[in-house]
Amino acid sequence: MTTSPLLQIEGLSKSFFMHDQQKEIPSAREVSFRVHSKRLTALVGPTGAGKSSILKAIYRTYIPCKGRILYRSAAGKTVDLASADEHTILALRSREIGFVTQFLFALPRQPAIDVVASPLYRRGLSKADGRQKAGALLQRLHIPEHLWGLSPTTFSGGERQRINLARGIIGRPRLLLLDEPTASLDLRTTGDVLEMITELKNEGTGILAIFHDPDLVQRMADAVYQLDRP
Amino acid sequence: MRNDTPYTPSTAYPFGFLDAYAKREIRRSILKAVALPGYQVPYASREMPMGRGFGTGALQLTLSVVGPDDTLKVIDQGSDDSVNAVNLRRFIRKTCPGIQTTTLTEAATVLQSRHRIPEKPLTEEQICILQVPYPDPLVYVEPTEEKRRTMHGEADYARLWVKLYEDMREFDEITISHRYPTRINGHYVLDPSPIPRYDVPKLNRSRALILFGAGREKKIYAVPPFTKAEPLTFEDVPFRTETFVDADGNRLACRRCGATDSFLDEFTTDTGEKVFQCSDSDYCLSRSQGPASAIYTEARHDA
Amino acid sequence: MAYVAIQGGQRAIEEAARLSEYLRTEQGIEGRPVSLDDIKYQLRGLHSRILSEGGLYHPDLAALAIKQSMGDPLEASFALRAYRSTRPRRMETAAHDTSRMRLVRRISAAFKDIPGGQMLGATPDYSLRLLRFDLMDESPEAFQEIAGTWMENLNADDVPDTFPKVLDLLMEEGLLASSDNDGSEEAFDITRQPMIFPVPRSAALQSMARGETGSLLMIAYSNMRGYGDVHPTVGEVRVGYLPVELPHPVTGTPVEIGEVLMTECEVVAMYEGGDDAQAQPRFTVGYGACFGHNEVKAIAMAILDRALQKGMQDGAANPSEDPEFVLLHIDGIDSMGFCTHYKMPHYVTFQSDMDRLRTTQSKKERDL
Amino acid sequence: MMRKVLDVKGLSKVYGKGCPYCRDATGPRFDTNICPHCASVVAVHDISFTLYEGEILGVMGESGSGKSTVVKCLYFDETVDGGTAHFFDNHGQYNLFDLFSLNAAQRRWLRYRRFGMVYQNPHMGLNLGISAGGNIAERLLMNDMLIYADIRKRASELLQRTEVPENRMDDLPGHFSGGMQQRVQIAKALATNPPLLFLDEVTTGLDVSVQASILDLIIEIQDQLKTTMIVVTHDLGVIRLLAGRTIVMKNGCIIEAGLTDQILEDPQHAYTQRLVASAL
Repeated sequence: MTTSPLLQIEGLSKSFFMHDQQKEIPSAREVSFRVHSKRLTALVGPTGAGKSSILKAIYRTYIPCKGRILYRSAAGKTVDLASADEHTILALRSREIGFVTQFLFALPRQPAIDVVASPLYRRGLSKADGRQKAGALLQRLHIPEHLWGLSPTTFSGGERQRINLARGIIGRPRLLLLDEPTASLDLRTTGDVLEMITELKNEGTGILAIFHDPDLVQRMADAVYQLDRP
Repeated sequence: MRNDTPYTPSTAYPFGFLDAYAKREIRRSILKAVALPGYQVPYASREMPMGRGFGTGALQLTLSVVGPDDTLKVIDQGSDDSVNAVNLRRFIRKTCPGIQTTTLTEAATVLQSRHRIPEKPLTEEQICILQVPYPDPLVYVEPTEEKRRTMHGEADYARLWVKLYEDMREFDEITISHRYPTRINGHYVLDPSPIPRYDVPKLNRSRALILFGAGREKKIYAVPPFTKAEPLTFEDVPFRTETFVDADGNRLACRRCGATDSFLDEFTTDTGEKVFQCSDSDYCLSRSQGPASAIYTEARHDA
Repeated sequence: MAYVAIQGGQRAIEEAARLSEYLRTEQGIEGRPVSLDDIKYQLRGLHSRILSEGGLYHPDLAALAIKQSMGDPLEASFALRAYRSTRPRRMETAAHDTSRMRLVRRISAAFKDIPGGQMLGATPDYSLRLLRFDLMDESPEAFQEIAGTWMENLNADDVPDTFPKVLDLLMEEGLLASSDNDGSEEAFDITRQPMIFPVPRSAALQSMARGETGSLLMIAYSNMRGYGDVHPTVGEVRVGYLPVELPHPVTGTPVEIGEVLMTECEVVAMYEGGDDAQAQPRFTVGYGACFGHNEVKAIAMAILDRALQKGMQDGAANPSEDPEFVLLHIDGIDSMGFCTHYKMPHYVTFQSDMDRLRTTQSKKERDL
Repeated sequence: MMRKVLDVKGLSKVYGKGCPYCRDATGPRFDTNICPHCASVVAVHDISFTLYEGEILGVMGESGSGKSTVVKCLYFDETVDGGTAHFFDNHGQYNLFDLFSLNAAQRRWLRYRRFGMVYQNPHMGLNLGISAGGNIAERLLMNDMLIYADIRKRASELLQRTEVPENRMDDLPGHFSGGMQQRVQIAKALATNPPLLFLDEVTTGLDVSVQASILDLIIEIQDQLKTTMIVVTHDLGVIRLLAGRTIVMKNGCIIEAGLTDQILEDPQHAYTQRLVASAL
């Protein structure tokens, strides 16, 4: 690859200091790799190797202890996500960087369709426009229309996960972080989800993913980074 | 224990009853009130020999501004001969030797009134002094004087308007009948004393200086000549004065002088008939008897 | 009769005055005008009230006021107050030390014994409130004899003239903050300055000293019953004659010009922490004083003084701690005047009220 | 680009007479906000933060941490003893605590026109003796909206937006449920479309389902009106749902500040770690 990477991780370390136990718990040590646009990069390794921690450190849910996370923004600037100020991070989260975890977290009473459309509302889209876009996504993910107006808190695990994914990709992020996006899906819906991820990738999104299933890594990844326990 | 030296109290009262220091303080407060239209100037109200609420505030103002050259008119409910007006006039005549009194509105230089502003237009030559039981219109919405002073200072009258809003909501009509809150010169809102709404427009750009005296509440305020006075209302809800109309909507007339342009008193006769009559006795008599009505004056009482 | 509403006031007033004068003398030829001395000496309780509520220490004129008002305390105080308005002020006294009072009675509820001793004096506190029918037809001879023999049997050396103050004991022990007021601070003058809230304590004390006894008692009682928490202990109640001094017009040295009968009360209330962590907690004090012999008034005032100080410091938690509420509602002259004024004609305002109600009713009728 | 709305620096508030040692002898290190020298309460000490347009800042802490005092100072309910706060508005820039540059009337203007406050206790924010519509009217009247028909229309719109049934507009809010009272309070706070809204424990004490609907309403307001908000709460769930950034307070001081998800998932300070661990 000759193009400059979308994301370049350099010597990233993360550990947690637990004050109560006066103990340092390492999670990732001196990790370096790159993520390119239009490619899916997969992180693999045993449980406890710090795969999820690295995603969270990139999203800044975790504060990195060491290293740099260089992100090339839409405006052409290079931003170190490890040290950027909070307002820059929030701006990137709302426009450029998406994160889909295994767990859906949403307002308790909000209808599914609004949960999915919420990133668009935040960008100033009207309710009608947002719902139209969200509806199209939900249709493709085979969420029955009668569920759209209900709160996803009552949905099955698989349904919730698809809602979560839809919300993560509806804003067409430039960088998408995926933490086991198909963990509780059946075969058919897994296919729907993967198809969408591929589509997003082909549009230009750089994707960094963790899959629970080695077969999926095989099937989806353009590049693979192997991690060991720190 | 027993005081053996016999003591003779002073039995003479000074001109204008009040001691000179008190009158000076009141005149200073009046000047301040004129300088700050609508602002309630606190002053150390003195005890007068009539009850608080009987016009002791206005009386202190009157006694402080009249001199031997003045001609005084005192009315209560529009009438020169109502018991309270008589009592006040008697007291002023007793304590201000040499002063002239009259019932003719146009002949007076100083007018003290309770609940009415005379129907005949007042002039630059006259001072009208109104008796005030409650000086502060904000007392409707805020019992603490300390807070009310801040509200006045900041012209914070929203809560008074809320009262009007709540009135409209409940009755589709502003129900304040008298003591109608009135904004002076675009800032302070005052309580114009219990004059009817009918008299409120007379405050606006009045040629005469109008002074307000609250004896029990110890406040003096003023509407200086030619000063804007606007009753509080909404832009789309007109301020309405009392209407005197019969069932067909025709203006009722005074049964004595026939006036259809005056505030009327309504009462029921011994035979059960409802009748209307001018509240302003001088206006009524002038219309029915001409200028000769001046026979009904102090001249007669003096005799 | 048609125009009766317009004329006739003058005569009515004159006749009312004549009728009142008749009532005063209604006893007719059996009657004898009550003398000012009769009032001063035999109606002491009433006389004391008028002295303090009238705001003028003038025993003769207070008696006159009682006489002409036929014993109505509000009217009598009123007449005295109105007279006061007309008098110029020639001089002002400095602050007086009440430990110089020549006492006729002083008690403390805080200590069993106090320097100088408890002195019960003349008090109805422990008398039986049984009607004394023997007074119904008292003979002048018996009446005069009581005072005559009393003075003969009295040894003037038995009682000291002045007594130390009970509160000084507590101050010496540090249980009470020593007063930071040395009397040099200029007092507020409620008769010449408008009260603009918040007012200094001196304004509050003056207002209460002229306040109507029943009003003070009512508000203080609300605090005692639970609408407040002063929980007073009467440190000292003293009744006696305070020598009054004025600066000599030429030399400026204080000269005694007479004495006033007065009642003073100091209550000790629950203690408070100091302003900072180092300061010792100390008892708090409430002060009451008035002309004449009126212990209920002095005690009620002392309790209210304490309550008001607390309210000014921490914000009013109940009516008795609210300076505006207390001070603007205890004056007998103000409140009785306003109450009476409702008897005056209100034709115009009532006409206005009817106009509003009729309009509102007709709107409602239309809506229905 | 993002526009700054509020810039607070070194905000301090002491109840009591204060002494030179107050600030060095209180705070999280001593686990108290009461000065051992003069017994004054250091309610808030040296608080600084910046707010950008449209964001929701969470202020989290236990009772007594000083979190409510922060918004009360900014809303002029309390006076301050130190620090500055600049409020930026398209009308200009205001130095909130500088009594020389802002007089009482200007502060009142900001308070009633540019700021909104929703209190935990509806008694603080509402006059329960006047109708729901009258409460909203008060705000509008403060801003010289003096046309009765317009006031009615605007009040009705606001109550609709906050999902208060229209037929309750003329009822006294004293008879409303707790959740409905909060909705009226929010409608009142929004009356003048203020760019900055303070929410002080607004869901505390409400049923869970009512809480959810209020939170929903707040998010909707943020989405639709781009209102900047400070949300004060002790409830981690509320912070997680509403706030993009959060500051954690203890004994009057900020002990940790960051992105809300970071505060909840990777708390740095021992106190925050305990707080999060005990809640989850």
